[in-house]
Amino acid sequence: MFEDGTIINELFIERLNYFIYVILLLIGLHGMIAKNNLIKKLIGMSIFQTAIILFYVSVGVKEGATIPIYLPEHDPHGSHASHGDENGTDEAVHGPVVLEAGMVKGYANPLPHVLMLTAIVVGVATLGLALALCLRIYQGYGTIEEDEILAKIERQEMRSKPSIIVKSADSSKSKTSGSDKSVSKPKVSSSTSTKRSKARPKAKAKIASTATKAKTSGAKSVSPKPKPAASKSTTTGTKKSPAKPKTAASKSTSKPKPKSRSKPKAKPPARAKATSTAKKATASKPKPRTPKK
Amino acid sequence: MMENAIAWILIFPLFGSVACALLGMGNKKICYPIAVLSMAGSLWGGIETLRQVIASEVHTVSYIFGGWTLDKYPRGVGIEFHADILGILITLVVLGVGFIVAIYSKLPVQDETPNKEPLFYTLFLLQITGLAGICLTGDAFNLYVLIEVAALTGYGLIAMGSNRAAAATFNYVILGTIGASLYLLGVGYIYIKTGTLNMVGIQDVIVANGLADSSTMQVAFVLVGIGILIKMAFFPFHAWLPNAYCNAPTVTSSLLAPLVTKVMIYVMIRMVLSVFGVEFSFESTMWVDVMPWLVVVAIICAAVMALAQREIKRMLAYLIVAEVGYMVGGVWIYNYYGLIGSIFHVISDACMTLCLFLGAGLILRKAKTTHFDGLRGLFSKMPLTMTGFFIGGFSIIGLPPTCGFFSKWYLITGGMVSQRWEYMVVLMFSTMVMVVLFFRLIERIHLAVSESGENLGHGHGDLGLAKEQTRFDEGPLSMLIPLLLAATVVLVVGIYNQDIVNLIEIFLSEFNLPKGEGH
Amino acid sequence: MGLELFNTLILLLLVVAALIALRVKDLLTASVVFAVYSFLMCLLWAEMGAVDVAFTEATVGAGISTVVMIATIFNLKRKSSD
Amino acid sequence: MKKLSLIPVLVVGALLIYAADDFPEWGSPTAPASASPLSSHFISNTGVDTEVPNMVTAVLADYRGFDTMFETVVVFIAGMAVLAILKNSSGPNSKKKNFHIETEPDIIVTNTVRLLIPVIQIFAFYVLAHGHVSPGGGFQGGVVMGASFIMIALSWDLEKALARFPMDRCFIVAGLGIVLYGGIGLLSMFLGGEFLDYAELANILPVSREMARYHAMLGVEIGVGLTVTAIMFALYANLATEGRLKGGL
Repeated sequence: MFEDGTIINELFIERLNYFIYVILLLIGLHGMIAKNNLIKKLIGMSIFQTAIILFYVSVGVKEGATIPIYLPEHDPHGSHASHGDENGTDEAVHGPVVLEAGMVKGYANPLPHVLMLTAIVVGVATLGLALALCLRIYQGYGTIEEDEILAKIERQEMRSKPSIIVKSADSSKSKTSGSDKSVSKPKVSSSTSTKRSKARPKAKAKIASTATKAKTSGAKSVSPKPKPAASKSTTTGTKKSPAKPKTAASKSTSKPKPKSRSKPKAKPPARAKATSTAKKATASKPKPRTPKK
Repeated sequence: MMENAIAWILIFPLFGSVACALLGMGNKKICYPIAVLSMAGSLWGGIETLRQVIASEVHTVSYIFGGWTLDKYPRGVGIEFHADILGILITLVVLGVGFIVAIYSKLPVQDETPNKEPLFYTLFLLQITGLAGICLTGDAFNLYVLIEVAALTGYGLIAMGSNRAAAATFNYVILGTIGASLYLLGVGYIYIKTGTLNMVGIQDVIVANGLADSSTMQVAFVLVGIGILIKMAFFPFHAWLPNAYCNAPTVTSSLLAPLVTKVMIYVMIRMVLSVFGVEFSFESTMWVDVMPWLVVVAIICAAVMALAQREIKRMLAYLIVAEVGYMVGGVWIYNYYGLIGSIFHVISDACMTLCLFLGAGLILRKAKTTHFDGLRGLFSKMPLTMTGFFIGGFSIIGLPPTCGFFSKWYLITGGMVSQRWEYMVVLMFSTMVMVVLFFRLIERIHLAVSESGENLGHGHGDLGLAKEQTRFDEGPLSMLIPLLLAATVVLVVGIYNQDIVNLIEIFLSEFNLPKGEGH
Repeated sequence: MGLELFNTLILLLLVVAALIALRVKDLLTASVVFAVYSFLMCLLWAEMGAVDVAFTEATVGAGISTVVMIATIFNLKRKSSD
Repeated sequence: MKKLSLIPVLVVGALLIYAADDFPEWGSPTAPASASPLSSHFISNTGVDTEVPNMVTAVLADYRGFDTMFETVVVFIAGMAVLAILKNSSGPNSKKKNFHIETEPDIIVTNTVRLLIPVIQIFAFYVLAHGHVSPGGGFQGGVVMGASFIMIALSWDLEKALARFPMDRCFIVAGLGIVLYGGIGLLSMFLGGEFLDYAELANILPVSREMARYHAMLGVEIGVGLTVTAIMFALYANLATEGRLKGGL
């Protein structure tokens, strides 16, 4: 059906709106799926939603019709006023009348417009919420690039693993965190992250500078689960995961623990204080860290 | 008051949430009673509506907002609430789960999201409003708005957790928006062909105009279907679910995990049966041929992933993905018994998932971890919690007399009758996986066996367990009672399964579904 | 006929604006281009007779969305990797 | 990998183009969407049912008023969720505000804004109240109103805007908007109709049933306007300052 010339003709000339709406929708969808920057994803999302709205509005178009507001001759109050002045009969007071079928053709269909008003509102609400999430993510990870966020989350979980394992009194065997992770990773993002990890060397310097930040949040994820055996535990923990650089990681996780243990339900400010000491302790160390993958 | 019971279902939580937002600013403590009371009121409305639905002759209650009644105005002018037996059953599940979680929420909310109680309860109640509305509404576009209400509150509730939760929520936002937008687009395609948005009206126009072969309607079906599948975390689209539910605050995950996916499955059943119609959905599309195989892949992948997890919440999240596969399969094997099984499984899965997540919340509170290695010997420490937790677990496995057994029974019957052997095999396989999962847990929790297989006894004495670990130490009552309540519900639904199945049969009797072999 | 030409022109500009908004590496530029996109959309809808929708899009899409987005980018990094 | 993401995009695209073939003729008045009893009822009977000349407003606030109530709720949720996400959240990576230069607000800008703001706010009221007759309504009016507060924040600073519209008052106003909307619905329910059946308000208002709908719609639009005004400003204030409500753009 696609090679049929008339279809193409129809699509491009008569139904340009439908065609462009598909194009915009695809641009938006591609932006949402493939873009790496979170704000870019949101712009894609907005384009996607606007494209759908364009479709609905196109549905409501009627050839030769005016906007869905009554013309003066149909206006319930306009006619009411003029008639009332002229003869003042009872019928005139009840000015509005049901429009005839011929007149109905003269007005555009109001229903799609109403639906789209609601859709626009929902769109802006989603946008606002997602922007707040971006801010929150930036606070936690110091970046809004999806691959970097995933890398940081991965490192954090690697680091917080030992402290969980030690929860049991005896030393239990460490488990494969890698397989866990690859399973649990969101599909959309995992595709980009594998690609990105090859381009890591360029970003290494950046990681070194942001590593302190990552560490602080790593400590944060540990702190809600305090455990008596914490200080002993970190050493066993680092032993368990061989791929990890020992010195920096063990130091950084063991440092904030005593503080955070003392107040398990510390509020963010208090936690931030605990983490700042960790930053101090590790800031001078060079980071020969490479992603595990 | 009585005739408006169906409206009160939504009015209670709606006004309750606003009251939480307004009054909660002055006094945070007032939010919890408001939430519990409005849930109780809403539950009353639900039960009253169920009574009305059963009492009515056509077994539906139709309520049109704004007084645009059918006798004076065409159908679809106003927005209709169309409660049939299925809708009101699922609504009751939503309200019941909401009520139990509301009771449960007191302490975890205080501890996990300090100073945010008013915000939390506002979003909590609006979430219930959205979900209950989804179950009741009879208008395709209103359904979209309510889906967005439920989704946005869900984003807010999940993102209240850690930074990790925020990152997970962002993925959820993107995928959720794609899903909802595709649904909206599908509704647009329906509208362009039928000119109405009322679900009953759409069905009438499809039948009257013979739209079954229209390519627009076919595409509309695909768009609506994919949108809903994304929202329900069906396997290839499940990416948002595990991370979001694991990192969410306790109460959030125990509210969202039992409800969101199940309600979306209900939406799918509703779309298939009463919007597009049985003939259109099963005869005119290729979904019947394709979906069972996708379900097979979905269940196997989800079960294997669940097996790989070492953390209770994450494991449960993958179990949910597998359970979604069951229910979707039950619909698409296109069989009377399969559908009974699907619908009954929606109900029982909500109950047992609630049970498990409430239990996991208590474990997290007491043991400070939900990682498998932190659970040894917990049974002697908190026997009631663990009993409740494992009643949920047994139900997931499908042991009688829990409700999970009966729903699985119907699903398997459906597979057998329609000769979908692949579906049956995969059900058996995932049951095996769940047996392994839960008995591994039981071993750890009950018998206190260490990783190396060395038996440490029942947690007595000094066999590897410190003194404080063996002390009887249950969680707070405000959390324990809801858990036990949920466990009782699992058993009660199991024992009285015949009554529920009878109701479902009344609902399904008006559809022309094959009861015998083939299709 | 003139109106149709206008319509076509806007539709093509929309595609261009959408592509630029997604391709440009500076987020601030991207959000401003996105505002342009929204405003073009608003013009298109007004031309198609959906005045209320156009009004809403003008206030929300081209107005509030852009302001809120720029306010957020102010707190984030301005450069994007793609 | 980026190529891989093209696959779903292209699949969706092929699907949509495939369906476009079957669409009714562009702009045809006989297309199902335009010729359905629903659409013709809205066009022909809005005047009789509600006496509102703007059909979109009538359909929005009355025929489909239930949708619009939840639309308002969605806006409210967005505000609450943004507050929930950003409250007490400032982490180690919060943007350092050391580049903040203490300058007086620009005199030209502030004076222009001083002149503009009353006009904008009056226009917002006009849009809201005149939505029955001309394009506009509660949502648009609310956004314009909220924009006027954002303008204050942009030209002076956020403190000045917050002094006029403090954050907790924002949420009270937002909540009141929903209470107003739902309250009108509830009131009409107590007067014997269904939820949101505004016609029943004729029992307590000295007008006909149709005009009761007309006036109730105004009340409802005011409710929408209140919520939207407050939340739009709250969104801006929270997002510009990462929830701290200090400094900002």
